[in-house]
Amino acid sequence: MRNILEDIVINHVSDPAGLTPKDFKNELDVRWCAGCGGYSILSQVQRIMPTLGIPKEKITFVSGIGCSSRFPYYMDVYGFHSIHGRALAIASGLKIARPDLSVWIATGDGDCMSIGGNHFIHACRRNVDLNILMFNNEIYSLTKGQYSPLSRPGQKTKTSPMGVLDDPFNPAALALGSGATFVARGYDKDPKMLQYLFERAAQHKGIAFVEIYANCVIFNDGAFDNYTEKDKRAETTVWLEHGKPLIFGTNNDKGVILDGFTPRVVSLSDGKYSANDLIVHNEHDSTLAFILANMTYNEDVPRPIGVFQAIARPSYEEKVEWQINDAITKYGEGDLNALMRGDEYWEI
Amino acid sequence: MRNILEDIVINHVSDPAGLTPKDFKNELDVRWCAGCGGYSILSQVQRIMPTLGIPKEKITFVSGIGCSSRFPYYMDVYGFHSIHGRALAIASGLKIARPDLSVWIATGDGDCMSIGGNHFIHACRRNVDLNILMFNNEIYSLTKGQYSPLSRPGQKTKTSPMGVLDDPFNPAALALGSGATFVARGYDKDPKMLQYLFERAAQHKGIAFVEIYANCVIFNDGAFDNYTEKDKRAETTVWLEHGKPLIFGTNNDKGVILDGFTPRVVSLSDGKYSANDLIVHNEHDSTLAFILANMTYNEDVPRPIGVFQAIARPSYEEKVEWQINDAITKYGEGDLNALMRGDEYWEI
Amino acid sequence: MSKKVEYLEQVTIRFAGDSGDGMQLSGTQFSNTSGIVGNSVNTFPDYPSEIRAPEGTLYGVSAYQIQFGSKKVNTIGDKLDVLVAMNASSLKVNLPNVREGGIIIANTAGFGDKNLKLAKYDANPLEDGSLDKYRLFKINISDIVKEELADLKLSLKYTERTKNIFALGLTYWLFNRPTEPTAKWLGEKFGKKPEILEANLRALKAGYNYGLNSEEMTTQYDIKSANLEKGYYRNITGNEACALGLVAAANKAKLPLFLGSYPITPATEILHFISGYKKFGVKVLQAEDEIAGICSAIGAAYGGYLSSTTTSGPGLSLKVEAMGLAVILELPLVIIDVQRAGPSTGMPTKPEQGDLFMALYGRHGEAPIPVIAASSAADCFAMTIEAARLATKYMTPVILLTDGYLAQGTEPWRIPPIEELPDIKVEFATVKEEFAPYKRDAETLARMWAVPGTIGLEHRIGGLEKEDYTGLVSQDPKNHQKMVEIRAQKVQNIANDIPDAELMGEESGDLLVIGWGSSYGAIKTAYEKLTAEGKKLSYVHLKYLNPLPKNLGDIMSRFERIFVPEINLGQLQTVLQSTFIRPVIGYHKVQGLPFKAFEIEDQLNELLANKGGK
Amino acid sequence: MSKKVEYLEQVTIRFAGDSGDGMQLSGTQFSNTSGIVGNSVNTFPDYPSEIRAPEGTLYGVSAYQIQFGSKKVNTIGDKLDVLVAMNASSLKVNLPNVREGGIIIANTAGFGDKNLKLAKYDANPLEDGSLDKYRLFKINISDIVKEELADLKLSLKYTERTKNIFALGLTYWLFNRPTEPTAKWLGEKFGKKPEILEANLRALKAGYNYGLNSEEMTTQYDIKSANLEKGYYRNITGNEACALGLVAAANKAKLPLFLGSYPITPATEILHFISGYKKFGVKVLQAEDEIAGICSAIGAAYGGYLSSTTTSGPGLSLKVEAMGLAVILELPLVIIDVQRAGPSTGMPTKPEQGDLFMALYGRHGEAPIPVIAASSAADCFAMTIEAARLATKYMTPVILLTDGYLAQGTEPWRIPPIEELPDIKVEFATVKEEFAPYKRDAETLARMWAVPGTIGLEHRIGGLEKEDYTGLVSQDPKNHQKMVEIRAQKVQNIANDIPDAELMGEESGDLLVIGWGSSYGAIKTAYEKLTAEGKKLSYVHLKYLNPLPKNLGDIMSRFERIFVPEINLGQLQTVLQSTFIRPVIGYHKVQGLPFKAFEIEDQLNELLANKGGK
Ligand SMILES: Cc1ncc(C[n+]2csc(CCOP(=O)(O)OP(=O)(O)O)c2C)c(N)n1
Ligand SMILES: Cc1ncc(C[n+]2csc(CCOP(=O)(O)OP(=O)(O)O)c2C)c(N)n1
Ligand code: SF4
Ligand code: SF4
Ligand SMILES: [Mg+2]
Ligand SMILES: [Mg+2]
Repeated sequence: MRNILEDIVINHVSDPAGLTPKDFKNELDVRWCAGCGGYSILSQVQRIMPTLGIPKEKITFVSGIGCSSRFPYYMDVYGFHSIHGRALAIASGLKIARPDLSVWIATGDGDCMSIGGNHFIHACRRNVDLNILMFNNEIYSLTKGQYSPLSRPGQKTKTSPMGVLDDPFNPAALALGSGATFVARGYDKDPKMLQYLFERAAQHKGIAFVEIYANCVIFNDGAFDNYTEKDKRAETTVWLEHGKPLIFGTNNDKGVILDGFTPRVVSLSDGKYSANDLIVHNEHDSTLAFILANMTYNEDVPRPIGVFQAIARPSYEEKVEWQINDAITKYGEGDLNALMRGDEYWEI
Repeated sequence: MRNILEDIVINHVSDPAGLTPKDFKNELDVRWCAGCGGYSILSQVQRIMPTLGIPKEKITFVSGIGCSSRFPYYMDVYGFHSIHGRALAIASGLKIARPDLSVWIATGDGDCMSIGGNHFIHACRRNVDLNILMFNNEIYSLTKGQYSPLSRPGQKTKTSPMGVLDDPFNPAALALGSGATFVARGYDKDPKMLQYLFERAAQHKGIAFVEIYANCVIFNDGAFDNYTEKDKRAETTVWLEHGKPLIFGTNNDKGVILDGFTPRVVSLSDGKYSANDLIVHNEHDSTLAFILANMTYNEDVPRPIGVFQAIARPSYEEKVEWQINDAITKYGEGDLNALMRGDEYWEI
Repeated sequence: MSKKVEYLEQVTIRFAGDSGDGMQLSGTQFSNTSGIVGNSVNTFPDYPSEIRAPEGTLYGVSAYQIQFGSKKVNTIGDKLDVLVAMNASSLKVNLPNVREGGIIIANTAGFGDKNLKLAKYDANPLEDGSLDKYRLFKINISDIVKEELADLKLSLKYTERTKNIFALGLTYWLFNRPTEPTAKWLGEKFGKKPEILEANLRALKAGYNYGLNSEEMTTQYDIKSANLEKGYYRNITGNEACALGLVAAANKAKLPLFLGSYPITPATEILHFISGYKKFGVKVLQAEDEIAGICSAIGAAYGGYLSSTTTSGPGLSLKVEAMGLAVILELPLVIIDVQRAGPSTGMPTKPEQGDLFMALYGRHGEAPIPVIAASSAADCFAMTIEAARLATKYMTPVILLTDGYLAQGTEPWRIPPIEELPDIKVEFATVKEEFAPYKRDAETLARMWAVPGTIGLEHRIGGLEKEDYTGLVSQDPKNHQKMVEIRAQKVQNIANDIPDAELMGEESGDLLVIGWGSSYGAIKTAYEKLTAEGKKLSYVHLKYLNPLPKNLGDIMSRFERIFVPEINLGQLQTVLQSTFIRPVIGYHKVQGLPFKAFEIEDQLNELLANKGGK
Repeated sequence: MSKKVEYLEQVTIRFAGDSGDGMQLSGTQFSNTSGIVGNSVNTFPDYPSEIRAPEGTLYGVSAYQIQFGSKKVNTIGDKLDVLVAMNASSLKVNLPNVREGGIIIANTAGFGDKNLKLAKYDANPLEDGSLDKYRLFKINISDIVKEELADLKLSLKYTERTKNIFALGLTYWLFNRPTEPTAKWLGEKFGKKPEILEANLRALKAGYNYGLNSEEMTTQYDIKSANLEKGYYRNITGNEACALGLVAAANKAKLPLFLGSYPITPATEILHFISGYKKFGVKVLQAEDEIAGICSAIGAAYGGYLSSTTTSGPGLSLKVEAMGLAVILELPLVIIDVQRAGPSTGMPTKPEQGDLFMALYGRHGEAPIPVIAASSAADCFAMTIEAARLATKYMTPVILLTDGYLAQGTEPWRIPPIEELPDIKVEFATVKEEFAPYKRDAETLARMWAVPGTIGLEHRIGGLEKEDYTGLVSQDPKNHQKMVEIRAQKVQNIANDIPDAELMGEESGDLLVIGWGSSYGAIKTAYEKLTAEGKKLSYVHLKYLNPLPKNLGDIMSRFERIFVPEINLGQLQTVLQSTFIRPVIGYHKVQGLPFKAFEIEDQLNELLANKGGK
């Protein structure tokens, strides 16, 4: 590139060594409600940032509109609070233009899956190297409590006084159906888990989609308690670990087997089944990922948490650069004079 | 309803008996190019219409913009040629308002999956009772040949002179990931098959998505020849039939088995495998549907054609009516005076 | 103890406290009771933009302002006669608006060290003499209610919560209003929780009695009932009025109602209300976005519904393409835009009049749409019905502009008997008469509305230019010119069907004020004040922006100077200048706030003083 | 045989035939050759809107029109001097535009019974005397080429295909132009297929010789070369000029280029061209829709690119919300809108000037955007660079309006040496100077452009209203007013940075014509004709619509009457009326067609004749 960006992009890069979580906090008051799930997500992001080895000035957070989309204001890196639903479209342009940046998206279930749905599926399909943190609170919070495309059937909200009629998206299934390469789920109440998932997302080349159950204390309090409360989650969720069988339960005494294509819970304590019978998680198997994703609204099986899928595919912005380099290799660097003259010109 | 629509909607209905395909043609010249895949689709739609037992005036075709979206002009029923990408949003409103209508959508791969992607996934999720005929020619034709989200990687088009970089959607997978209840695929060159699929779509209550490989002779000629030409298709495709094993081949001598979650082709003639080893199609199994959908861009296995999935779930507009009826049963029919007075009023 | 009673014409009171202090409830009850005693009332709730701001902070203050009076009150009042301040932050934020000599009722329990610090006070303003210009009443409301409710088995936290009811009771005494309506309302609300009901009733009473018995509070005020038309009344917000207007219009048109919408501040409540009208058979689609909102509504309109979509600025911007479709389809559609401060996300909870240009001009190609605007919360009802009437009669989308101020503000509304509402006559095409999709009514130029399901009328419509009458796709140059002109003329024809602009004041003269939308209240108040002072000026308030009333040009021609105050940089001003080709003086306050009457008054006084200097 | 040679100043010729007849090729070659011989040229291809209409039909006619002359030619010509008609339908469609006495070269092989029927002719017009008003040359081109190529091993179908080259050769003779440039071009194109090359060369020669030897064709015409500036020339369409303009602007600004776009007629070709510029390092995203197109461009602008998005009406409507975001973010962005006939889908392949209102006013809130317009195909290049210059200098989105006529029409373009192009100076913020996201340049009011990746400048921006300087979110009323005014002022400041409007003709007087956009050619032609006739009038062509040139008001004030012809219902007219508060006479042709010079001429003559009757 013979352009003035070069200097900023290539020649001046800070040393990420020695960064601490504090370096990612700024002086603004965080204006989420006390008890909002957002706080935990923010802390975990700030905690892992220094571990990524990325110079601070290379990190950019893009968001849409919603409580969750206020996120960039609270990070002391580059931040872009855009318009409702468009974070992924903006971030795609940014990342394609600037592959040197680490681009993160903070978005909500409404922002990402309702108005932003089209950009979401296309970003997944293209595999742009973006890290999406979707704060799922199963509600539109900023606008004070309407149902979202992830709200539960029957849920009573300001726009569904007699209960929601819509069936919700299954976000993991939608991401997989759209071609996403990395798909994961976590929740606000487990900081270590979130740190792990965020690091994995950061390491993944290509689109990384992390759905995070985030409690909204005001408009949908307790929506995820059944899965996230310390005293319940061992029985109601199963942690997905690559190469490991699906075991869960307070005493690790239950597992998930596949009966045909249907997952079923079995007891590991009555001698009938052992760990060998269980589904063994494989992050590289798209079909398995879909089976696991489909466990989501199935009350007979535990809810899967962790990385559903992580497969390798070249990322979009990488291919864009390759094609440009190819063109230059094949045809030589562009000559503006020649381009302007075109194929047929004459002199007067 | 005490409204003036009632008369039209309920009291005056024509007798569908005796309708013929001719009744669905009008006097307009069909202005597609000679050889366009659209012609076959149009004929098959006109052929099955009389068989559905639906009064002619109850049928409406809605479309977006594209060559394919010209479809409604050629049908002698109600027709709505709207704007690019919005057919499903318009049709959803129409169907929710007017559940008595049979609403069909004619759309293209660009109209439906590019600009219309968000409406597509949400219509699937909601399960509105719409019949979507997506003419997939893997190209934007009306605008003269740019790649679409279904174009193949490497394909050279006016906007991809060095080849398409995007990975395409897998339409069946996207529909399944979005929660569609009926998902099928067919192609222009097999009229009987299309008739069957269109009838199935019409019978399905809820969203019915039919992807149709439709040859564009001008901008992407022969894109599907490998799967649709009479002399090739027996070897390159497999017909999905509920309860039947996946057998294909000119001599019906090949089958598809599942190796783990990976489909593989086996020979049925060397004695190693028999029909009993093969995947047996089950339209009601969502996981199987996804496995089959994922065979789409896999060159090692035949391309599945037919109904991937057909499962029952109440349709959206039905639930809307139920909820209204519930409200009336519970609270009595609305009294406008009372509503206007509200909870607190006074007299002066 | 005997007390003085003073009669006042109008009073502005503001209940202010922390978000959790229940100020909205005190305000609403005070407003309702004032309506019941026959006052004219105008109110506005003022929430923090954060969902739940931290307790005691400046940005966490929540307030409710009411102006009430014995003659028509058109605004919430510029300056406060009474401020109820439940904590230090609420005093800090609102003090600048209290008039000199005004009453401040302060809950001393909200002025502890922590509160003072959060409010960024160095010293306690209740003690340091800084409020000497006001009549200050310091009451430890928290302590009083704690004591009063001590014997009830309620948590301290709950007991504390009744302090808003105490404050309400106190203001009831102060302005001599009955406690019964609120007592009755509490009874209905807490009927099933007797302890809580008891607590609230006692707090109400305690507040009232505090006033009665206080040594300091020597004067009670009374505001005579206004001379209002007979009938049933209620308080209504602009948003609820729009919602009711849609249902009423559907009823009058004998059509089912459809709303396709996507939540957005400050329009969301229309969607909330209509979602609650299930038993009226209303169908609502909370769509995936604004585009789907309007498109689904177009689909329903095609299907024969009275169809509508509601939104605010950013959403209106997204609906642009589909609005153009509705124009060329010539289908009826009510589009309600509740304006907020822009551009872009701007200041979502703040009102503005910034969308007029976009409503008039914001579509590609020649795509004229009638635009009307409501001038008060209650007027939203009438103008919604008017939008529906015009849409169905002229087969066109119609934009109704309201704004965040009207949407959330309330005023008492005389509930019109349904028979009084304008008739909306809709007829669908049938085979009985000769049919063509773009056959037009000779007078209105409206095309026929033929809905799917009508035997024998199968036809195709779409967004491509079409031949008049047949509706067939056409690229014929002459036909295009004809269609462009017909669509423009059709909208212009509406000028024959709307009321003349109403001129208040002199028939002709020096200065004419022209306003539109929510600034009606402020301009009217200023106008009345100045004319009462004998100043010469006239006033026209526009409810129809496209087309403009037929007599407007004539009226304008009779005045030397035209003054147009707007909450934008001069959008109506520009329209009037281009339409009537004469200079118009603009006043442009763009601060996310409605006009105050005194601001208009000041401007007018200045103009009147500088007659020559135009 | 000796022939007469006549010298002409300018000639309009149209090659017309079936879609498959290769008329676009004949037209392009004729146009290039005319450029090479030094004529001034203006051309327009005219395709059917169907992709491939059935053979021989009226709606399947494809044509290419060229006006060429010895002085600057500004339009494609109103009336045809020469029509080449390859079949009956092409005669039928184009005959109304042939001037009396004009030449018609008809391929008789295209007038068989089937052709006549498809063209809806009852009798053969070549035989029934109906063309007596014209100079008709009937030639069985198909037969001639068949004969000429009989010895080549080519299919009959291919042989037939060369008839467009024969026709081209014939017109070369008729207008005395060399066949060599086309022969050379054929050589490059078919170098690897000698049989085909031979066939085409022979057809070219045969056509030329036919003229040379024909007994009927007694006159040859010659058009002297125009007095053109020295330099390299080429023919260019508006769309290609925009594409080149973007690349050139990026080069001058030393920035990488990004285009985020979605295909739409008639803007798609800009995307096509730029997609082909890979070796220039240009990054293109063919987005999922127009919203993603502009949003991705905003993302790239944030990242420090010269960023752009291209579209036409329906797409512009979809970009509205994001344009408002770009306004409040104050990021540079070039938005090119290639206007087409609306509203809604309208007539996609037909030009119109219907998007001016939307470009100026089509956003919610106060969201001012500079708007400029190109006046010819070649001017698209300069105006694209100008858009980029203003966008980066003022940190603002800029809308460039072109239209379907400019986009597809060609004219010869003197290729400017890169050094001649205007400099575009961009500097990114660095830690070296004090930084704040909304710190502004005192003169331009542009904020600093700080891109991610810059050490130490981490900051946040967004669509909420923000405090000036710090960029922190702010709901402060005064600040909002300030920001609204700054954003407006910043755009107004551009008036100081653009050329004065250029007045052609009298300095003052009775009649001033003001035009904008693609109607330049037609107005200029009419203006020149009338002034040459000694009529008194003046002409200003606007390339800057917002802000308007500073001297425009002054110019206008010197004329009694202002006349504004537009391909819309009077959008610039409205703007001028509201800005300068004086009446403007409009002329509104909205037919999906550009103006013809004679239409403007007629209007002007009428105005000049009715001086009193204004
Ligand atoms: C174009 C547009 N439409 C609607 C809105 C209003 N709006 C803001 S945020 C939001 C939904 C937020 O839901 P979600 O993304 O789940 O975020 P949360 O507040 O729950 O974190 C809506 C509807 C808007 N700002 N812009
Ligand atoms: C808002 C908008 N954007 C873009 C276009 C231009 N456009 C018309 S059809 C089309 C794509 C058509 O592709 P597809 O849906 O696959 O239909 P096909 O012509 O291939 O049948 C595009 C980009 C438009 N008409 N409106
Ligand atoms: S409303 Fe809900 S999501 Fe928003 S900040 Fe409060 S708790 Fe969090
Ligand atoms: S361009 Fe292609 S899709 Fe369009 S009508 Fe012709 S063959 Fe069919
Ligand atoms: Mg949410
Ligand atoms: Mg297509």
